[in-house]
Amino acid sequence: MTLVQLTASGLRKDFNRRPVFSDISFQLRPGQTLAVAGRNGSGKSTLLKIVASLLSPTAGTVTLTVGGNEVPARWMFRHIGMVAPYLHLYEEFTALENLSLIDRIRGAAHTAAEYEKLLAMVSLERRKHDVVRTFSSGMKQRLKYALAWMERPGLLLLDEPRTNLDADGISMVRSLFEEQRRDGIVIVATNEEDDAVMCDDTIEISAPRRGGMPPPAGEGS
Amino acid sequence: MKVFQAILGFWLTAVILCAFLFPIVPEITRWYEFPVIPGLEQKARILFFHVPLAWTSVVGFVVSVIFAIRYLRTKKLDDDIRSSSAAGLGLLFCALTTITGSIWAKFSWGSFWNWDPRETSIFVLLLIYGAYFALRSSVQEDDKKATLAAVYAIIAGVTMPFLMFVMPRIIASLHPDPIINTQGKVSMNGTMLTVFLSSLAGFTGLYFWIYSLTVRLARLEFKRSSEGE
Amino acid sequence: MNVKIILAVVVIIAAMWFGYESFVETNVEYSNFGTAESVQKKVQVKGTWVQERETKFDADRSVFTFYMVDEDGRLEHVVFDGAKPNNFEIADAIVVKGKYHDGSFYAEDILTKCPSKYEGTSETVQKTL
Amino acid sequence: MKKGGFLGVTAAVFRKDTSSEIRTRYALNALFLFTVTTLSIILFSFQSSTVPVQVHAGLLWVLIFFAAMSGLSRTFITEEDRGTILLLKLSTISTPVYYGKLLFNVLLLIALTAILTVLYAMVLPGFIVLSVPTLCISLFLGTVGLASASTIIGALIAKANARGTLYPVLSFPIVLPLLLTVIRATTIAMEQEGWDAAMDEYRVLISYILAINAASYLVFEYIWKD
Repeated sequence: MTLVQLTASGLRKDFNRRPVFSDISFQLRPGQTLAVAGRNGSGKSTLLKIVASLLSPTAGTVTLTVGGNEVPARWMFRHIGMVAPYLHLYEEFTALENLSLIDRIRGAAHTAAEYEKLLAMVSLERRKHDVVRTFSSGMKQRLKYALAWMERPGLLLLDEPRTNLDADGISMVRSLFEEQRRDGIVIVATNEEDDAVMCDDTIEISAPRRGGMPPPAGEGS
Repeated sequence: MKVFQAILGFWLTAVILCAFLFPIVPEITRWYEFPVIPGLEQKARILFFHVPLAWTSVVGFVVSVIFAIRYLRTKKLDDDIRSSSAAGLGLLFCALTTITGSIWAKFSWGSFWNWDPRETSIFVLLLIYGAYFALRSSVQEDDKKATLAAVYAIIAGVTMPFLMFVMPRIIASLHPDPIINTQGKVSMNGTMLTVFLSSLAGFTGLYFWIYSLTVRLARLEFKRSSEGE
Repeated sequence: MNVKIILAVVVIIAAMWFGYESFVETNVEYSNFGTAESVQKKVQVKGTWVQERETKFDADRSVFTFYMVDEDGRLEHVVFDGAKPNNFEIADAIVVKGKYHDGSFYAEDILTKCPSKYEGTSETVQKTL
Repeated sequence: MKKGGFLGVTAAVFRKDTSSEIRTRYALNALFLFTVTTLSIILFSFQSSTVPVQVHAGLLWVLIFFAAMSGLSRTFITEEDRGTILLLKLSTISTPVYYGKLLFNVLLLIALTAILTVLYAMVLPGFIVLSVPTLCISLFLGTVGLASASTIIGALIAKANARGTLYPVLSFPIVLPLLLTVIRATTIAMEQEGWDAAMDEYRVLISYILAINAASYLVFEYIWKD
């Protein structure tokens, strides 16, 4: 994995000209973790999507540098791993196929042994040949972790990290989190006190106006 | 702006009066007389309205595509306002062209609609405008609406010329050769040409005047809805 | 990025030119009376009215008949089930749509091409009349 | 193909779409049912009456056009509906996704057109072709053009609501020049011998394909983002 540095400055996002949030700035270096807190609909997921360059901000910039060189927005995905409720897997494929197909689309080629290792890490090795449609929501969540972790991203974005997970799953997330914070960056969007306290820093986002924004259609909280 | 409005109003009034009132005579002796066009006679006067309308509907499309391209580059919603306003006016003028053309066709060719290449082209332009607004109304979010509409306008702008040169091979055109044709020859009586060109200029002016009003109105509505509630 | 845009725009313009060229090279396709006679299907024939030959309208049966020369110079008798169209006499060209059988062309539709000259000099009038 | 190279990623997207289609048969089922029902309606309505050549050419392309509309928009719509588009966005850039899906659509439509034409010729004896090469070239070029237009319109539609009604509305004015030209080329194949009788039509079709793909290449990036 590569050492990355993330700078967000003056981020603002409007939906239909109504501000969701405004003026969010932060800077993260390797080893730093950040929690994003806020009520439902305050735009936590939106912020995460902007950081991942899946959405463009109305104003402000997100800069990701790798070894001092700025990464163009369209190539940022190479350094990002993301787990989120609105991120869905290909349900008609098996766990193993999801890993290998996405791996190829990313232009990488991990070995079968590496896939096995990832699946073992998220305790799905025994179901690797089952199609994802038959998985429970917790198992799907685990597979998303395997996908996010595959490239050992410099920046890990977790939206509601413990959604649908059992105690085992939560401890797996914790160990991933600790592993990532050794030399990478983690941003967690959460409603849970427990998740927030793990992080070095917390930013609280709220709509700039009275009466919070309704979330845009199809958004997670 | 006030001066421009006054000139435009005067200009168009003059054009309309000339177009309707100049007598059509077999032998021209005075500067204000139109020659008899065999087969058209009094109907020739529609020329002064139909062609400028067709011209402005194409201008509307081109302006819309130009601002669509600009929107994709700048991502400023103001460019989208300009693009969609131009398209809205283009749609209006396109509909008027279709109607005036169809009436002319009835009296010259014998039927309101014959799928003549020109008729088909203007009809497809009408469809494109319709599709453009159907697409806009099916997207709620401003940025997305603007982007998708811009993309569609550009794709349509690329394929539209194909229709214009494919159609005449499918069905022969009865439509007169374009007034402004490739040979650079203008076969028109001097007085008629003067009125015609004045009308063309007047309608273009009218287009841009209404266009500036529509843009201003759209901007105000935009501002109100951003401040609303 | 800019190189890509320029390249794509060049491709678009070149493609349009390539398509347009192929259009300019070929003429508009009309059938003539020769093919109309052989194919037995509905065709469009463009030509001009021959005023020297008999042109009449049978009011009882509402049938209009006249003679027309196609672009290859072939003269045929045309039968149209309907009244004489507007502008028939002064049209630059006439397009008849229909089928050929038993020595006559039976038109279902007659279209008159309107003049594209707006000069109205006596010369033009003479030519079209 | 180098690791992460453009062609490699395009092939990976194509592979993903192909295996997905084989598993789910979203498009294939729709296309199959469409073909069977429309062909039988045509067959019943024509019975034994003879139909002019142009009607056959037109009818065949009406079939292909509507089949393309019912099947080809799915590649982008399923990604959007199932929320897997984010997974793709986190995995690669816009261009290989576009070309992977274009390739998938082109091959799917070529296969469909081939089957449809053979079936059509089998059940309707009036469909007599004088120049098979002209027919094949016309079908091929027309199919590629239709798939290109359908892909970019499908990408647009996937982002909008009311897709079912919007798709034909948006695509008809775009593909009309293509359809008119290819119907002419098909008619020529039925009436004249020699593969080059429809040379001008080929030229128009090729230029259409080039122009729409160049334009799609330019604009897809903007649909992809957001």
